[in-house]
Amino acid sequence: MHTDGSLPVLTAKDFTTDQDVRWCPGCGDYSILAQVKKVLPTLGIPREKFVFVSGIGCSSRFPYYVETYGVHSIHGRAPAVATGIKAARPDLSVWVATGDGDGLSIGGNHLIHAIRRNVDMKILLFNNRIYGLTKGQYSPTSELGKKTKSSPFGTVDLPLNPITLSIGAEATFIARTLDADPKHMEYVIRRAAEHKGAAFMEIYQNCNVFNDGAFEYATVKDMRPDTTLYLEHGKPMIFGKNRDKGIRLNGLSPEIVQLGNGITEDDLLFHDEKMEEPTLAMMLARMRHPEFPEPMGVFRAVSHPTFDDLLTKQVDAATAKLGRGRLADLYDDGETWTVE
Amino acid sequence: MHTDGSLPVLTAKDFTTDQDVRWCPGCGDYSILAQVKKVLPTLGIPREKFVFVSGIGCSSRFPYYVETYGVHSIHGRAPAVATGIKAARPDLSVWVATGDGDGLSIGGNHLIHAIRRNVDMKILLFNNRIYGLTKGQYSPTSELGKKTKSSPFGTVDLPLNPITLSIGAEATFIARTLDADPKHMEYVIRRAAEHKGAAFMEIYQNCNVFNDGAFEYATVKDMRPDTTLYLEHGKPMIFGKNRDKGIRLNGLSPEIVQLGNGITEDDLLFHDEKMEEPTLAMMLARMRHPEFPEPMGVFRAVSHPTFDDLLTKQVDAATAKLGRGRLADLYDDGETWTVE
Amino acid sequence: MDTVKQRQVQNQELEEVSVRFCGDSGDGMQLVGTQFTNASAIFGNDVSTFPDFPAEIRAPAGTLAGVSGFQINFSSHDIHTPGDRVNALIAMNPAALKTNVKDVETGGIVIVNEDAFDKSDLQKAGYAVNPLDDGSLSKYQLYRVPIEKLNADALKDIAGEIGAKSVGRCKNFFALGIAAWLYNRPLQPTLDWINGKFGSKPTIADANTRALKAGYYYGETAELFPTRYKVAKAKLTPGKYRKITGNEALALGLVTAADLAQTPLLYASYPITPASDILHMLSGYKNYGIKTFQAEDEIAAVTAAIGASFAGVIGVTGTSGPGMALKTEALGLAVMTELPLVCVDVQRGGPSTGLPTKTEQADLLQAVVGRNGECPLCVIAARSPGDCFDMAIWAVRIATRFMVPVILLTDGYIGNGAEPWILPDPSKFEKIKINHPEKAENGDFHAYARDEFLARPWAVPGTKGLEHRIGGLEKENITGHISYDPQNHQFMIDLRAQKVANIAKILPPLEVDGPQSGDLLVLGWGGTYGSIYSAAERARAMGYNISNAHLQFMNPFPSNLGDVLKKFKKVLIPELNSGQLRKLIRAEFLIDAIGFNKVQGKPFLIAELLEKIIQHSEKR
Amino acid sequence: MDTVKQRQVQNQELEEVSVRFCGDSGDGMQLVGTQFTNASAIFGNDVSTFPDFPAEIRAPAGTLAGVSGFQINFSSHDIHTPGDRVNALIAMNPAALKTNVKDVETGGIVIVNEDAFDKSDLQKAGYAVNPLDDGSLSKYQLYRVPIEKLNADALKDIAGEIGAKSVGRCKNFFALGIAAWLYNRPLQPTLDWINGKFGSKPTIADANTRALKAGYYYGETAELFPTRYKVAKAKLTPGKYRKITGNEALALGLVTAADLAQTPLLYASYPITPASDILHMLSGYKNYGIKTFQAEDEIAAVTAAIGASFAGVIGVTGTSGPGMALKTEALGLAVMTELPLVCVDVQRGGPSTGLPTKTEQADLLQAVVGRNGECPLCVIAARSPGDCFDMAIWAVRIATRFMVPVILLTDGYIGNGAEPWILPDPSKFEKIKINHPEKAENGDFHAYARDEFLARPWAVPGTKGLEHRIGGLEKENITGHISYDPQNHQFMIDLRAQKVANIAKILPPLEVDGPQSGDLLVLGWGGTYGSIYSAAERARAMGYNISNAHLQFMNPFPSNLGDVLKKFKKVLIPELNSGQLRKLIRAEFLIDAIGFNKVQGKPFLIAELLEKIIQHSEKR
Ligand SMILES: Cc1ncc(C[n+]2csc(CCOP(=O)(O)OP(=O)(O)O)c2C)c(N)n1
Ligand SMILES: Cc1ncc(C[n+]2csc(CCOP(=O)(O)OP(=O)(O)O)c2C)c(N)n1
Ligand code: SF4
Ligand code: SF4
Ligand SMILES: [Mg+2]
Ligand SMILES: [Mg+2]
Repeated sequence: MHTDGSLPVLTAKDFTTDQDVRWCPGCGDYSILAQVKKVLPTLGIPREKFVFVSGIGCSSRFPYYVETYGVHSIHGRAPAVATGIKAARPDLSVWVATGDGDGLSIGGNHLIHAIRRNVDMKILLFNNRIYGLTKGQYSPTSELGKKTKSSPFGTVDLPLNPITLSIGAEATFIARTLDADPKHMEYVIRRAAEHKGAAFMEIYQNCNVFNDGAFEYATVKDMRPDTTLYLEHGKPMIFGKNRDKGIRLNGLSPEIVQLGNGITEDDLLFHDEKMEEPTLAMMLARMRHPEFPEPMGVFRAVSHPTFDDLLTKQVDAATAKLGRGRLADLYDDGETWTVE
Repeated sequence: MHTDGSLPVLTAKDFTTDQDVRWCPGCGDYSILAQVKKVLPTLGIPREKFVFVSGIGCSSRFPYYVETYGVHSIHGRAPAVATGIKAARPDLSVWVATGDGDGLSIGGNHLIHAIRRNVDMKILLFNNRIYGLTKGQYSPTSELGKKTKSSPFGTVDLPLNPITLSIGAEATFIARTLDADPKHMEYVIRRAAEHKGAAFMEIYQNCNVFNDGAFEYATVKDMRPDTTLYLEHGKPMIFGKNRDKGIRLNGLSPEIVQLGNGITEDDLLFHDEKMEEPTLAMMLARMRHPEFPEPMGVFRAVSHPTFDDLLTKQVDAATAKLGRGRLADLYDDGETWTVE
Repeated sequence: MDTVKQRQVQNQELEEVSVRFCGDSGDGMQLVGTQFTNASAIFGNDVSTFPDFPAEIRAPAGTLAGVSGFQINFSSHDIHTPGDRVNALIAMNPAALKTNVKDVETGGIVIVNEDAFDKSDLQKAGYAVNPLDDGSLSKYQLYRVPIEKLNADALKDIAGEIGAKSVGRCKNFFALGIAAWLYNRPLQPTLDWINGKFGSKPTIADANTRALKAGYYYGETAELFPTRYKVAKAKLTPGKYRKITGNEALALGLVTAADLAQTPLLYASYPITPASDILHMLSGYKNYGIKTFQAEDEIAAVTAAIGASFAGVIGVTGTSGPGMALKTEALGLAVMTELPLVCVDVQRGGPSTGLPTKTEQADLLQAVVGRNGECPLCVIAARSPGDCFDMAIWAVRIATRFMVPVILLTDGYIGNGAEPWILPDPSKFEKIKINHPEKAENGDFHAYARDEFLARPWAVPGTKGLEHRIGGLEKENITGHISYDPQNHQFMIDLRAQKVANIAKILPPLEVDGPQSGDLLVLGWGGTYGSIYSAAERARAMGYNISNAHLQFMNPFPSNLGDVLKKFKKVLIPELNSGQLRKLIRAEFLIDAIGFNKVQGKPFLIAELLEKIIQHSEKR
Repeated sequence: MDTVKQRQVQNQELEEVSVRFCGDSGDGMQLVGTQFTNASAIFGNDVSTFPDFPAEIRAPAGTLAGVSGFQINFSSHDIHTPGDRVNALIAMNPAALKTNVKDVETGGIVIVNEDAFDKSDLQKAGYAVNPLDDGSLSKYQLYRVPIEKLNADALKDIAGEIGAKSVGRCKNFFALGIAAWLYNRPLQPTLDWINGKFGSKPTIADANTRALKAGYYYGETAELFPTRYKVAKAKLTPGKYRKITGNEALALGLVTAADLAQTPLLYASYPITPASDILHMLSGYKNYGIKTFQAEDEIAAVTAAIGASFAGVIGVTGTSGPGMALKTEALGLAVMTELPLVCVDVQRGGPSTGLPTKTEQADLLQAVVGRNGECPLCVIAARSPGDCFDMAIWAVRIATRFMVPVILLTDGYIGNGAEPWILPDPSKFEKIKINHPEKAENGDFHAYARDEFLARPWAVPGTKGLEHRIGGLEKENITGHISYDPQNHQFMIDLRAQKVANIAKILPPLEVDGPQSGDLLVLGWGGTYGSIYSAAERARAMGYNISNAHLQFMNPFPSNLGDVLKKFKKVLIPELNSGQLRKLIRAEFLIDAIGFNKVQGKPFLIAELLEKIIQHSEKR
């Protein structure tokens, strides 16, 4: 701290480690790293209070590249490690970096449990729809029929949708962004950082070696306005290069409408990330390319008690009520007798 | 088979094993067993073609009591064992019996993966909101703040909702029923049996020893009409002792309305289990006691390709295209050379 | 009690008695067993107990699978086991009789609840004819007591008020009353308990009190028993005592260790028999700086504990066999990251789900070598219920001093079994010194720097300037950076092994009971201590010049183990497995150790050990 | 090729040559290494190869972490390893030079791509000065070749068409051309490969062809090399050959086993280095009755395989270290349910995530004893790439014959390493007899009935009248019902152990190379066979009267192992771990076996083994 009590002003450089970054040239992971390093110094949290936790995968090398505390744990277990850290030390800002394999395949259970408990952690799910580190097998987000090293005839596994899954686990914060739009990613990461509770972010990430162009439709600048829908709280859902298309509710389903010809913005769905019911979020999550533009931004941001807060409160309440325990009392519990 | 080629007519008794049923007297599990044994003989499937798979828990003792093939596997892994069985032998009718701990805690990941792959199996999730076999710890479905053996000060874990979770995993068949309503349970089990794909059933089950009355609101006959909502495809959502209350859509949220005074059945939500979008199912899943009546019945029943079918087709297609493989060709692959 | 007129019965003094209550799981046998134990302990006997649950929650009433038992051994001298043979059995139904009577000594007392021997009950127990009538129990002193009827009679005044069901539920207290009379146990502790427990339901308290006293008076007045027994107070170390099970002691030990270390503790666990009670207990100690986390599975539990350790809190996880298997991979992470982690394994019958409620010692090799790669860690084992307290403190002490995971092995037998425990004086304990560095020496912080024992620094998040990253990939020594260098790998493999070996430097030497050298050493480990010690003592009392020693530190072994072994011609290793310590001893010391192995889900009997010892000894 | 004019260079005949190509991961070293190998094999040499990948997918270009290498040993006689020392190194950049040059023999050839030695590349590799200029390479024959420039020149005609990037990509073929010239390798196999591979992109095919030939001509015309080398054809068993890696052989072995058993096979796996290739291969064999299931994790993989086995299909799962750890609990289920299951472990450097792309033999004890409870199963280990084929068949044969899980251990070294493999004649294999009972003998089906080897019947769903239920709780013998009976538990513990012991009855005896008795036996297991065998042969050739034997069956051991060991005064056990087989041998046979242990993520060098052998032998 400075002598005036204020925090020192940090920059992205303060979060750069002395380790060589070992991702393939052109990998989308670089962009994510850059945006995280841009956001961290602005949060008013001392650098040593961050902890980054990951599992195993290309994405899970993340902690090595952020100059703060980090655990590169084992495959799939990052949310559980992070839960332990947060339960032990609620004062820390805990971040999880994981992949579509690490977080949704082997680690799917820890992910949904951290989410449903609303443990205050920020989860960056790097979705490249492939296993990068192990050189190109399909992942739970790979498209049905995809041909990969382990599916030469195409997969027979229907994919998981990370956003619907997190809604199913009743996540309090859900967002999606993409490596190709750094500004938006920065915004989303900041929003997640500011959220109290489990903040789940799906990040479309290009693996240019094993699954190049998986999100081409959304990343090519020219196509993006027509293939994505940028969500803004309280705003109508408009998209398209000329911002002339919108999403309207038809019964309980979304439909694309052309603005004009009597259809105005007021006819459109207005985004409401604070809606307690996740119905809208669910509807948005199911909007998939090419039928629909894919929503980007904050699907849902509601406020629920967090696991760590409740735990702290319980400890405090017990201590207030029972007093700080003394060992002698601990032993002298229940029936005792004395031998002279 | 009979000499006329028809299947022998089986009865529930044919599915009764010589094992003593070892659940506590009064346990809700008995009712589930009875209904399953009632449905099985009516499905036109030879008895020896069924396989029941379970994990560990009171509920997971189920296979011992059904006279067919069964695996009482290890804690949480039943859906994975069942996937292996179905992948190996698509001709078998595969059933999973699991509990809220077995299926949603340790086994949550296998459950969602079996569901998202749409492996053709029938999943009976006995939800008693407690760990029965290990004598009374809270489970992932226990209410926040619940006091149990492992939470003397009340839990700090927000619960999982099995139905929203299965929606998140994009299940093709989702239903809920309860031990106290055998007729309805029979109906739901039959519907699940007839579904092609992963059929997920949440069954409210009373553990009268460690969590007695967890679903009292729904099981006490008198209260049930007001606390539950029996779903019927294509029918308006009406409930109440006098069938005078209904569910109406208000924006994207459900609301309870009193019929009469200008509000007619036509104003109500009509149930549509075949809707491809799970929006309605999601809305129903989130309706919880005491704010709402809790829906019972089939939330969702849509048709997607199954993992096992796709796998079989792939094998058939490969064999049709490449011919049944011969070992000699297998070895003689790639570059070879001959030493004289 | 003092109102009871003393009838003229023979009063016989005994040194040691073993009583077993058994009945259906719903019959409240664990409860009356506990009450009988408390009364005996408070009276001043030494006691040792073992409850025996059915694996099923509640198997159908009256079936063999549903039988629940509770055995108490109480004596006027030091005892270490619940007793080999039962001197008096109280059986509440035919199934209980059938499964338990074979453990009663010839000529022993068998008290049965005659009312439960109707046709259907006999059938459920698989009796073709009534064993009370067919002479099959002739080698015992059989007492047929219509307990249900007598109990109902005693409570008939209040039956209207509390209902027949509640009346029936009191029959266990009636049985307890009989036993209390027979063995001259004081009723007061139980009466106090009843009042405490049912304070808010005075009629229920009244009912149980009546049943208890009625049973007691029945013993007095029914003239059924020719003899009444007394067991004098034991000469125990003076002090304040309580009864403690291994699981309780372990929980108290962990709380104590956290206090001694002035460091909070997180216990992350997933329920599993027979380890769940540790979680139950610790979850009530929120005001002692203890947090508990009931994880979604064992892998989440151990990795959360690892996370807690990284965060500077003592991370502890606990489980039993199948859960231990699931933690295998994560234990490797703890070894590689060199974090202090304690992992408790309350062993149960295996393999696989096995015999969940039965005891066994068959996880030793898994604990010592059962991980991928060369993955050494510390393994220690408690030898008695009370010892779980001490070993829990040892576990935390070693883990934090050496920055190493420690597996603490106990088992279902000592975890659920109870013995009297003298309340320790917390101020007498040696503190556990924790050193979280606060800044880097000369500017550069090295996460894998080494102290004299090869421990690395435990730097914790929140400390400015010590930011660092660790993980499961091979580490460069000192810097802690990832390293794929072949020489460094060899170096680290050897270093991790040496660090674990170094632990021996702070361990107490193995002590030998009996002659310090000679023909036969009986070497045990873990929960078999009570039986082996008792058998060895008896053998010596019988004139056999044999010795015994008991290992609590399994990896590394105490440094004098090799020397101790060399001093004996033969080494006999009794284990409740197929010979796991024996394998380790043979591999390490190349001695032809003899195994005595029993894998029946049950502890050793003193008698069978004694027989084996005699078989391998010469009388002097 | 035939158009090349022969220049007058010295032509030297060699017996055995080891060449290593190395460069950045993006430089295509694995590809040219493979091409060089194929050409050598097709020419008629015996070959052995080992690829060495970086752990990172693509570390930053030019860094040490990004170096990828491929070593080929080819010879005119039998060889079993890729060679200790490199005779010729082709290094495409400074980082590759730095990490590899230390393996080159003194006086060996070092060919460098001079164009890559600019300042920034040198810096990335951590060279302060250019090693090509500072004399540090003076003990080698250094050849500086401007490969990039020469390659670009050779392709300039088509550079406009294919672009500079594609031109640059061909430089590996230029390097291959040089090596081919130097060692008189035929170009035709590579030209054929290029045409096959790039058939649809003729300009790319053309570019690679030009680069290859240009490199070859460069060797011919540049007058750089004073000597050209020849390695005569080896005298190999006649037959049709292919090159095979251990992972390929294992996959083919499984397909073969399924065919021999006339039973489908399901391979359930979760990707992990270095085992993933088995999944990749098998997923392409759908038309051979092989199904594959890429599970959500290793636990799902093994339990799905168990499900498949229950359903009557051969259930196989495969993984490496950390994944193996995760399967621990489920292997116990397979033991208890007595189902045939094969679990492949391609061992890699540990502990924990360890060194994912490096080799090690440190999972042996985990495989043999690393489970909760007494949990015996069969463990076997392949000794060479080709042997993976045979051992895969053994695994299925044992699993189905004994109804027991079999762990098949291989390692990264033999899994990725390749050797020539003679195409076997499938009709010569002994069939695998599968017996799915179709009805109950005398009415009552008993799921845990026993045959002469103690195997239980493999009754499968769909069979009328054989409905039964199995699981992880202790089973009653014969009936298979749940049993908590103490005696039954002991009986079943012993039975399961005996059943595994019975496997020895069908195993071939351990064979000893060299004298059948004497002073020193070198005992190895698994993937170290090639090095140990070669070292032992050399020692014998040098007049040391030593013997060697190699275990493929680790649990149970071959029945004659004890007898073999007794015939030698000393037993030396070299292992790529800290002494795991040694521990088992010492425990079982109480002999003071000497360990030679290396845990560096690398195979043994023949030379270091030879040195150790000599150290422990007396010359005769
Ligand atoms: C227990 C275990 N199983 C398998 C692996 C191998 N493995 C490492 S990363 C990975 C998947 C990586 O995919 P993803 O999480 O999508 O990360 P990406 O590399 O694509 O960023 C796998 C299967 C492992 N390290 N540990
Ligand atoms: C690996 C493992 N961990 C823990 C256990 C202990 N265990 C058995 S059943 C169970 C939970 C049972 O709860 P649930 O699935 O809800 O079934 P119920 O008994 O309530 O029907 C637990 C924790 C075990 N058998 N195996
Ligand atoms: S393999 Fe793919 S995800 Fe991994 S670093 Fe390379 S480009 Fe990125
Ligand atoms: S403990 Fe509960 S769930 Fe288990 S059998 Fe008894 S009543 Fe049923
Ligand atoms: Mg990925
Ligand atoms: Mg439950």
